Parts: sequence; structure tokens; C-alpha cells
Amino acid sequence: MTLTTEKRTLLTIITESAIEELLLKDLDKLGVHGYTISDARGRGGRGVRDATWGEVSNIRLEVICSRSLAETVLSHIQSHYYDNYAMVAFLHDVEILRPEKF
Amino acid sequence: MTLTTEKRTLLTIITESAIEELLLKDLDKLGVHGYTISDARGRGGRGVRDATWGEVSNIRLEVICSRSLAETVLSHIQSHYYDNYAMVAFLHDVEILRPEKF
Amino acid sequence: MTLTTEKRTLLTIITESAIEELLLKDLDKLGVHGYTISDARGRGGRGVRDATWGEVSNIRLEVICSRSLAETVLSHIQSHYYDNYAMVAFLHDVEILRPEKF
Amino acid sequence: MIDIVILFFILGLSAGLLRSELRLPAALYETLSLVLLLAIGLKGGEGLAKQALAPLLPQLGIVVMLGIAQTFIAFFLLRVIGKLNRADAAATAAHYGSVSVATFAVATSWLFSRNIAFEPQLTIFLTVMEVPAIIVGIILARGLSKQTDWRALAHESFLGKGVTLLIGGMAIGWAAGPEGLMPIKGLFYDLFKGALALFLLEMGLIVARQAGELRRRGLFIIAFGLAMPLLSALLGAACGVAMGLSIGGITLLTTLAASASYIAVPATMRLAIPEANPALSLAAVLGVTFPFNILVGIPLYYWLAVKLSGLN
Amino acid sequence: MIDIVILFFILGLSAGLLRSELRLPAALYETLSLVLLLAIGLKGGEGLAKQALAPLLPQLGIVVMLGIAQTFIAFFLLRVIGKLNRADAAATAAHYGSVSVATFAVATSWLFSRNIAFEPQLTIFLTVMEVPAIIVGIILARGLSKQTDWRALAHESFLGKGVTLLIGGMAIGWAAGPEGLMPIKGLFYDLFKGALALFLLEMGLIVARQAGELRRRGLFIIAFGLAMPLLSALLGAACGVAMGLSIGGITLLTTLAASASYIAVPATMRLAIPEANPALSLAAVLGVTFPFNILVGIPLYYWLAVKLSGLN
Amino acid sequence: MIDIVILFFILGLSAGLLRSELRLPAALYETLSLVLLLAIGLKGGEGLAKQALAPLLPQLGIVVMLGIAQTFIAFFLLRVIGKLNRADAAATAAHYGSVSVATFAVATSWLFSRNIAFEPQLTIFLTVMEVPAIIVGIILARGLSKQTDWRALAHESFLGKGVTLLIGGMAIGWAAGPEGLMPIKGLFYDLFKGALALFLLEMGLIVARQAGELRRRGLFIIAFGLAMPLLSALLGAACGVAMGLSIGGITLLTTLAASASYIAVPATMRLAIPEANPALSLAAVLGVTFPFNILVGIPLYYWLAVKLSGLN
Ligand SMILES: Nc1ncnc2c1ncn2[C@@H]1O[C@H](COP(=O)(O)O)[C@@H](O)[C@H]1O
Ligand SMILES: Nc1ncnc2c1ncn2[C@@H]1O[C@H](COP(=O)(O)O)[C@@H](O)[C@H]1O
Ligand SMILES: Nc1ncnc2c1ncn2[C@@H]1O[C@H](COP(=O)(O)O)[C@@H](O)[C@H]1O
Ligand code: NA
Ligand code: NA
Ligand code: NA
Repeated sequence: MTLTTEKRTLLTIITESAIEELLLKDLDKLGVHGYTISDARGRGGRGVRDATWGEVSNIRLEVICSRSLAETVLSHIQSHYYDNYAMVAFLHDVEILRPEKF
Repeated sequence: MTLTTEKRTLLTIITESAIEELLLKDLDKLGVHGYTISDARGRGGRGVRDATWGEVSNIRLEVICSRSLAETVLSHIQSHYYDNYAMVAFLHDVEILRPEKF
Repeated sequence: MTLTTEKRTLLTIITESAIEELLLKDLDKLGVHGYTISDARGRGGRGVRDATWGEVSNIRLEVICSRSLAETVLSHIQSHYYDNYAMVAFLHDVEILRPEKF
Repeated sequence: MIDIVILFFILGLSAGLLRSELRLPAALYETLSLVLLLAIGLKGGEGLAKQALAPLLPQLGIVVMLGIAQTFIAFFLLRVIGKLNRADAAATAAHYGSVSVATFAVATSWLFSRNIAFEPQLTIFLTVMEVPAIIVGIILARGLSKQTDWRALAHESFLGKGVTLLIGGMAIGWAAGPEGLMPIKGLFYDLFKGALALFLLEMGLIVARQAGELRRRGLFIIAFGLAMPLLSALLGAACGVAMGLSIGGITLLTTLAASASYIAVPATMRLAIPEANPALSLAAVLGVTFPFNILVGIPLYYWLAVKLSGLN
Repeated sequence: MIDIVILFFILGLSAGLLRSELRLPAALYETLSLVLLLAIGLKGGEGLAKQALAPLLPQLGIVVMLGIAQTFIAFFLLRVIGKLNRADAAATAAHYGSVSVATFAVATSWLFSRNIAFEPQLTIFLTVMEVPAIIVGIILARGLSKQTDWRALAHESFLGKGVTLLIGGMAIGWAAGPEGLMPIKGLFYDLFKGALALFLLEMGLIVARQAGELRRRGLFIIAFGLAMPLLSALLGAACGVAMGLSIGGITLLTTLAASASYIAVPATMRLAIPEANPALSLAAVLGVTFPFNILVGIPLYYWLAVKLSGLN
Repeated sequence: MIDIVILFFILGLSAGLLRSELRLPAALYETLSLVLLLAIGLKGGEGLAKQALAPLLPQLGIVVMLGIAQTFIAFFLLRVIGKLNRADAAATAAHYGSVSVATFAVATSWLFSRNIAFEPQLTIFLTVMEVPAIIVGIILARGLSKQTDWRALAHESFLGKGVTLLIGGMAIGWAAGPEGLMPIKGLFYDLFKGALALFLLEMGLIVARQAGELRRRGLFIIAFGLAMPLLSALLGAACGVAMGLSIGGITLLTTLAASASYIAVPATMRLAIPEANPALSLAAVLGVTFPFNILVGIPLYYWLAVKLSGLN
């Protein structure tokens, strides 16, 4: 059996919980209507964020979308957030069914 | 140093927490004996699922397995769950050590 | 619009929460200074780890780094942990901005 | 005077409707519901220790029939008047045939603060009434289909969190008696109202989240959410009078009948009738019936109990 | 004798500095802060029920001015003496112009255990003083820029968790009165000090985590973290005397002035002044000012209140 | 009469074995253990405030020897009779040489409800006995290897959550005395048994999860899990008599000896002896010894204490 899958891009953003709502509003405006969030902790250029309390906790946000939308979002967050917030983002291709959905 | 890794497929399923046990039973029957789950929240075609209480919380399930098993699982959940449950799934290749394990 | 992204490797390690600190110390020595952790549960060769209490809970650790560092870490954990701990690890390529950061 | 716990519900509801950032940690909500379920069970069991259990059997038969009747009525209304599809009608009907522990807790608290006694078996009724509607609902959706995994369903129903804690609490209360319970009263009795207050704060927030769905669904679902508890209340009150319960007991059984499940039933229906839309049932149960019952219903059901028991 | 709740703070601080593995679950910390905020609100509301509210309006005007004045002074010190950049100075100043609920709770607990009464409106002052500093801080950073989303900000400020619970608690306490509150005193009053003790245990752990940042920042931030509350305390005490508050009331208003926010303000500043470094503000507020206030400040402010009200 | 807290354990155990869906949130379990550890520490420290500490030193020497002796005996039995490999035998032995706070809490609760007094230093014994077995266990597995990171281990042992809270609680209780503790008794004393009941509910669920492993392991592990606490109890009782403890004190020391760690030791062993199988140790400790001790052991140890102290 072979399944016919289609390619989409998975964009993962790891950032401060503090800006969750702000970020979701931006995503909505850019045309992202589906996403998944998990709570996370970590370490990076802005130090240890170990989720011991709200100030220093992270979220891990995933969006499956077209390559071009992923790039739009990525360059938006690069220009709006990278300078001032703990934030890391990356892309890679994934295969999905239901291409009309993403 | 170069490590000899092998290719497997990583299948990620995001769905309602309510069906966790049901889904795990199905996976077991299809031959999946290893998986990882994190709690998640999100938004999609079936609206906002923000984990404010059990009814509207998601899980994020990952399975590393052969391409063919991943396709079997994917088409199983497509036919059994996609119509009635909040669910998103996607595949991509990963490299692993210990090929006998997956 | 096309964004110029660069390739890095994403290393994901799923293992027992009990060794989180130990593992982070090792990573630090190997030169990994950025990582993200989420809590997880799962099942594998060492049985069901359903996070019902601390003993049987997992973490899911992600590191974005160069291919060679990822391989160094992978072979380190293979020789130091695979025999005695519940642990699974895998690699795949991702695209990032800010190549100097990873 | 309006009960203090209700004020917490109103606070939660207002905060939710005003989109306040107030959230309760999920672990707190689960802890509170655990403590409330155990406390209700313990209190019930303590009372049951003082009486013979055999005479209760026929009463249990009556409340099972009551739950079944309610489910059928609700199904009929939803299908014929509401024109819902079969799955949605059956699933929603099951919610209304079953009961709400939170509503029960508010009613006992209302009675306590007015020094109105009630029979200890009401806690058993609460436990027993959780399940029959689930089974009826599934049959209404599927017929007596071979596809339904009845074993899994029985497990789901009888060993769900709520029933386990209620039965467990009753067993402990029954075995330990008032003496034996003394050392843990500090947690389960003295803090009961405080825990209920916090629980209702969260319920207010949850109810507020139904506003959008209600607006989308229009009038029928609101009308049903108001009419159904009133109908059920009449049935419940009649049963209470028939059983010869005290005024407090009738009030509670009426409240049980009028209440609709929003924990056990949705979880089971999600698995047993996947094609039913859970948002629809919850909008009616949480968005309309639950607030109606605790804000207006309980005093009304008490008034009804007084009237009806006067007739006797 | 040192207050028992302070001993828990010292335990947390020591455990943190010794790198003990002690952690409190995040849900516990959130639950404790929820209970403390509600309890403070309820107690305040209960007191307010007994008095006319209109005469309080001018007092509210004074405390708003007090918060604004503190923010300006702090900004001046940080910018001119500390040579901080504008964003950091403004954001940190906003923390100091606002108030800390935990510090307030410790002070009320200190007064209670010495049987020193205070006016119920202090809880309103606590609530009212949370917000003005935020607005002033943003204006100091941005000017009256069109870019600032004032609507979102107002929402953030007035419907944040803290303000919602304080106002909600006051409303409930006011509506229910002492009688109505009785059934929930088991949770909100009898457990208050125990909850505060656990909360301060966690605060100790959090404060210990600031040690590294403080070491990196050097002396100025420590000096500012000590001097600013003393300055604010003088202003606060003067306002208290001017309003004709009791000794307990003056002590509390002085404590409020001296305290600096570490919950509401950091969250808002993170969004409103993104380029400000949150680690810097928190190192001062949590690493210096909070421990100073609860360990040394409160008795000092009481002494000040006694002296000043003697002058009258 | 069986203690009420034990009934909660039985409820949890039954629910677990029947595969009920009952779960407690992890944050609740952590909160309960935090409160219990602090409460035990506070109560102990309060008692210690009333007596000279120097005379206790030789007693501490005795209990350290007791823990070491138990570890050696357990290792011998597991290695020679059980034919376990060295790592498994050493790791499991360390569990049995150490102590269980939950078992201690049940025993104090058992004594309290029978009005049997005991010496306050028992809390110190509890704290002191946590650690030596860990060190002996590691030496038994590795010899005095240079590989072992003793610094990290000491940190792990002395600054683990349990020891921090016990020592911290004792220090606070000692410093504050009965007067000072008054305001927090509502939380730490009045709710102790309720918290213990909920904790044991969760313990029941955890114990039930060991059933599978026990079935796989066969008889030896069950026999060892029953015999070892009895052996240890004899040693413990003898030490208690030798120290001249009261009957309550002997009972508690016997219980401590008979108990086996399932929190601190497993966590440390996982890091120090990675090749040991944690499922094996936990099956014995949680699946057999813990339930045996709280269901049967404690009354038995009391009986033993009465008999032996009669001999004196
Ligand atoms: N190299 C990395 N690999 C994985 N996650 C990272 C990495 N660097 C940073 N992060 C995550 O991204 C968050 C923000 O990073 P930063 O802006 O570098 O402080 C951190 O708290 C980590 O959770
Ligand atoms: N485009 C997307 N990208 C990432 N996650 C998604 C996306 N769409 C949906 N999800 C997740 O999958 C869940 C179910 O999706 P749906 O069935 O579309 O409601 C949502 O609650 C999200 O957590
Ligand atoms: N095939 C798999 N796919 C995804 N996660 C796995 C898989 N096998 C194991 N895991 C995860 O890795 C942990 C340790 O695996 P193991 O060492 O096989 O017991 C498990 O508890 C799971 O969370
Ligand atoms: Na009903
Ligand atoms: Na201030
Ligand atoms: Na022992």
C-alpha cells in the first residue's frame, strides 16, 4: 500500500510564554489558523529559562502550512521579536494527508 | 567521526486527549510498541482547544517506525478518526541508531 | 519573497526525567549551550512510562546544532546511557535563520 | 441571602465574559473535584451507616427509571422539535438523563446553610443516576448494535473517576462512621464550602467560554436548556414524593433530576458516539442548564418540594 | 520574635542558595497566590461593608499620585545616577511605582499577630496602586506614542489575574458580609498564614535565583534596591499621616509604597517595553527590595508610623 | 478499628487493581508530600525545643549503625539466597537500609489516635537514617571506586527534597516553638490526617501498578519483601530498648527500621548504580513491604515494643 501524501512545511517556534497571546494574534493576522502549543523550558542566548515560575517559562509552537506562509511568518517574527525576546524558530518539510486543510 | 545512522519515519499525531487510550489500543494492534506523548493545546478546524479543562485538551503523540508501518497507522487513523475527532498527523524521515529497535 | 535559511541538525532525545540534570551537564561539556525540554510520557523497550509519578516520567529534549556536534552528542549518549536508561534519540535536518547562533 | 459559593460562580462568570486573564491551574480544578467527590461520598456513607440498606433497593429502581425516562424525553424533544440529527440528539439526551455532581454539591450546601435535613441515600442516588442515561443514549444512537464495545463502556462508566470516588468515599464513610471520620474532618468537612467556592469560580470561567457556541446555536438550544430541567424537576419531585422523602430529600432528588452531566457523560459519549458534536451538548448543559439550576433552580425546587409534600 | 512565615522565606532562600533540589510545583504556587489574593480581597471587602465609600475617593486620589510620584523618582535615579538606558530605567521604575501583594500580605500578617488594627480601605489602595505606575512607565519609555496599544494595555492591567481576584474578592466580601463569609472562613481565613508560609517558601527559592544576576550587575542595583523603598516609605508614611490613618494603616501604606511589583508589572512591561531587560528589574525587585522589605522594612515602617503619628 | 487513613490506601489499591480511571494530579501528590514532610519536621522541631540536644548524639550513632547493618543484611540475603547480580542486590539493599517517610507518618498517626506519646528525636532519626544506606549501597556495588562522584552524591543526599524539608521544618519548629507555630497549625496540624489520607490514596494507586512486575518476578521478591522488614524490625526494636525509648518511641524506631525508601533512594540509585534495575527494587519496596508495614506491621511493631519494654 502506498499513501499519497503531500508536502507542507512545519514551522516550530520556541519562545517566552509571556508573549503567547501576542504571537497568536500576529499569526492570525498573517493567515495562520491552525497551530499546536506545548509548554517547555530551556536554555539559550538569554540564559536558563527553567519554568520554575511564569516569568521564565517557554512555549513550543508548531504550525503546519505552506512553505510560503511559513517564510512569511518566519520573517515577521524575525523582524518583530528576535531582538527583544528569547526566541528560536526552525523549519522542515513534512508529509500530510488532506492538503486542502493546511 | 561519522556515525552510521539509519532512516526511519517519525509519525506525529495531534489529537484530543479524550481518545488517548483508544488510540493507544489501536496502535498496539497495528504493531506499534513504542511511542512518546506530550500534553498540548491548539487550534484547528474544530476550534480552539486551549486545555483549560479536560474536554478541550490535546495530546501530541510521536512514533518512530518503518515507513510502511507509519503509512498503515496513518491510513488507519484517517479512516477511523479524521471524520469525527480533532486530529492532525504528519510524517517525516529521521535518522536513528539501533535499527533493530524501531 | 525568499528567505535565506541555513541547514542545521535537530537532535531529539527522549529519556527518563531522573537523569535530566546529569544529561544537561554532559551536554554542556560537549559544547551544547542551547536546548529545549518538554515533559513527556511514553512506552518503549523498558516498559510503560506514564508519568503517574516521578520515577516513571520522561523528558523530551531538543538541541539545534551542527551536524558534527549532533553526532558527537549522539555517540556520547549511545556509549554512556543507552545500556542502562530508557532512551531514544533521533536526528533530522532543519532550516534556521541566524546561523551564527547554532 | 444569596449563597456565598454562588458569588464565586458569578465572579468566575463575569471574569470570563470580560475576558479577564484569570485562570485556575488544571491541577487545582482536578484536586477540588477529587476532594468534593470524596467529601460527598464520606458524608453520605456516614449517614448510611446508621440505617438498613435493603429497604433502599426499590428506591434505587425508581431513580434508575427516572434517569431513563428523562433521557427518552430529552431525545424526543431534541429530535422532533429541535430537528437535531440522531447522534446529536442521543448524546445530548444522555447528558440530561444523567446528573451533575457540582449541582448536587451546591444544593446540599444550600440545604445545610438553611438547616434542612435530607436522607443519606441521596448520595447513592447521585451515584446510581450517573450511568443509566449513558446506556440509553448509546442505544438511541446506535440501536442494540453489535459494534458497541459494552465491556469497555461498562468499565468507563463504573470505574470512571467520579463513580470510583463516590462509591469509595461512601464505603469509607460507612466503615469508619462518625468517630472514625473525625481526624479527617478538618479537610473534608470544614473546607468543603471553601473548596466548593473555588470550584464554582472555575465553573464560572468554563460557563463563560460557552457564550460563543450559544450565540452560534440560536434560541432552540437555550429554550431546551431551560425547559428540560423544569420538566425533569417535575418528574424528580414526583418520584421524591412517591418515595416518601423529606422535604430536603425531595429538593435534592428534584435537583438531581434537573441537573445534567458535564463530566462523565461527555467523556463517554465522545468515545461511544464519535459523530455527535460535543460542543453542542456542552453549550446546552454548561451554558444554560448548569447556571440556571444553581442560580434559580434550587430555590425553585425547594419551593416545589414544600408545595408537593404539603399535598401529601 | 521573628514571624513564623518569615522563617519559611529564610528556609526557601537557604535551600535555594545551597542549591537544594527543593522545588514547589507551579500549580501549587499559582493556587497559593490565588487563595491569598482572594483572602485579602474578602477581608478587605468585609471591612468596607461597614463604612461609607464616598469619603474614600480623595484618599484614592492621593495614593494614585503617590504611585506616580514614586515612578518618576525611581526613573530619575535610575537614569541619572544609574545611567541606565531609557527603556530599562522606565520599566524598572514602573515596578517600584507599583506594589507587591506578597509584601502587603506579610505586613498584614505582622500587624494581625500584634493585634494592630488597620483601615479596610488599605485593600483598595493595594488594588488601585497596581496600575498607575504601569502607565507612567510606558509614557516615560515611549512618550505619548501612538504605537502603544492602550486598549490592550488597559485590558492587561485591569483584567489581569491579580486585580480581578482582589476586586472580585472585595465585591464578594462586601456583598456577603461577616455572616455570609462564615462558611468559607475555614479555607480563606484559618489557612491564610499556612498558605502564606508556603508561598514565602517558594518566594525564598525564587529570590535565591536572583543571586547570579545581582553579582553580575554590581553595586548600583543593590544600592537602588535598598534606597528606593526607603524613599518611597517616607512618601507613603507622609501620605498616611496626611490622610489621618491609624498607626496600622500608616504602616501598611508605607509598606505598599516601599514595595515593588514582581508579578503584574513585569508581565505588562515585557509586552509594552520589549527592549527593556526583565532580568535587571527582577534582580532589583526580587533580589533586594522584596527580602529587605519583609525582613527589615516592615518593623521599620511600623516604627516610622508610630513616630510620625505621635507628631500629629 | 482500622485507621481511617488506611481505608484511603485500600481504596486507592482497589481502584488501581480494578483499573479504575482514578488518577491524582502529579502536582497534588507533590504538594501533599511537601506538606507532610514539613509537618513532620515542624512537629519534631517543636518537641526538640524542649530538650537538650547533646545527649542525643550517641543515639544518632546507634541509628546510623542500624541503617548500615540493615543494608548489609539485605545485600547478603539478596545476593546469596536471591542470586541477584551485584548491582541489583546493592541497590535494593540500599532501599531497605533507608527509611520511608510515608510509613513513618502512618505510624505517628496510629500512635496519636491511640494517645501514645513518643520522643521528638524520632524525627531526627527519620532524617538521619535516610542517607547512610545510600553510601553503603554504592560501596557494595562499586567498592570504594574512584569513579563515584561523591560530591554530587553528597549533594543529592543531603540537599534532596526530603532531607531539606525535614531539616528545614525541624529548624523552624525549633526556632518558633509552640507559640510561634500557632498561626500555621490550621494548615500543618489540623489538615495532617486529611493530607495523609489523600497521599495514601495515591500510594494505593502506585502500589497497584507494581502487581505486574511482582507477578513477573515470582516468589523470592515477595518473600524478601516480607522477611526483610521483620528482621529489620527486630534490630530496630532492640536498638530502641537499648536507648531506653518509651513504648511509642520503640514502636516508631522499629517501624523506621522495617520501612524501606521509595523516593530518595530510588532517585539516587538511578544515578549512582545505573545498571541496577529500578523496577525490581520498587516492586519489593512498594509492592510488598510498604503495604505490609502499614496494614500489618505497625500494630505488630507496637506489640513487640510492649513485650520488649516489659522485659526491661
Ligand atoms: N540551540 C538550541 N536548541 C534548542 N533549543 C534552543 C536552542 N537555543 C535556544 N533554544 C530554546 O529557545 C529559547 C530561547 O532562546 P534564546 O533566545 O537563545 O535565549 C531557549 O530558552 C530554549 O528553550
Ligand atoms: N495547521 C496546523 N498546524 C499545527 N497544528 C494544527 C494545525 N491544525 C490543527 N492543529 C492541531 O490539531 C488539533 C486538531 O485539529 P483540527 O482537527 O483541525 O481541529 C488542533 O487543536 C491543533 O492542536
Ligand atoms: N518507537 C518509538 N517511538 C517514539 N518514542 C519511543 C519509541 N520507543 C521508545 N520511545 C520513547 O522513549 C522512551 C524510552 O524508550 P525505551 O528505552 O525503549 O524504553 C519511552 O518511554 C518512550 O517515551
Ligand atoms: Na438529569
Ligand atoms: Na511601590
Ligand atoms: Na529500613
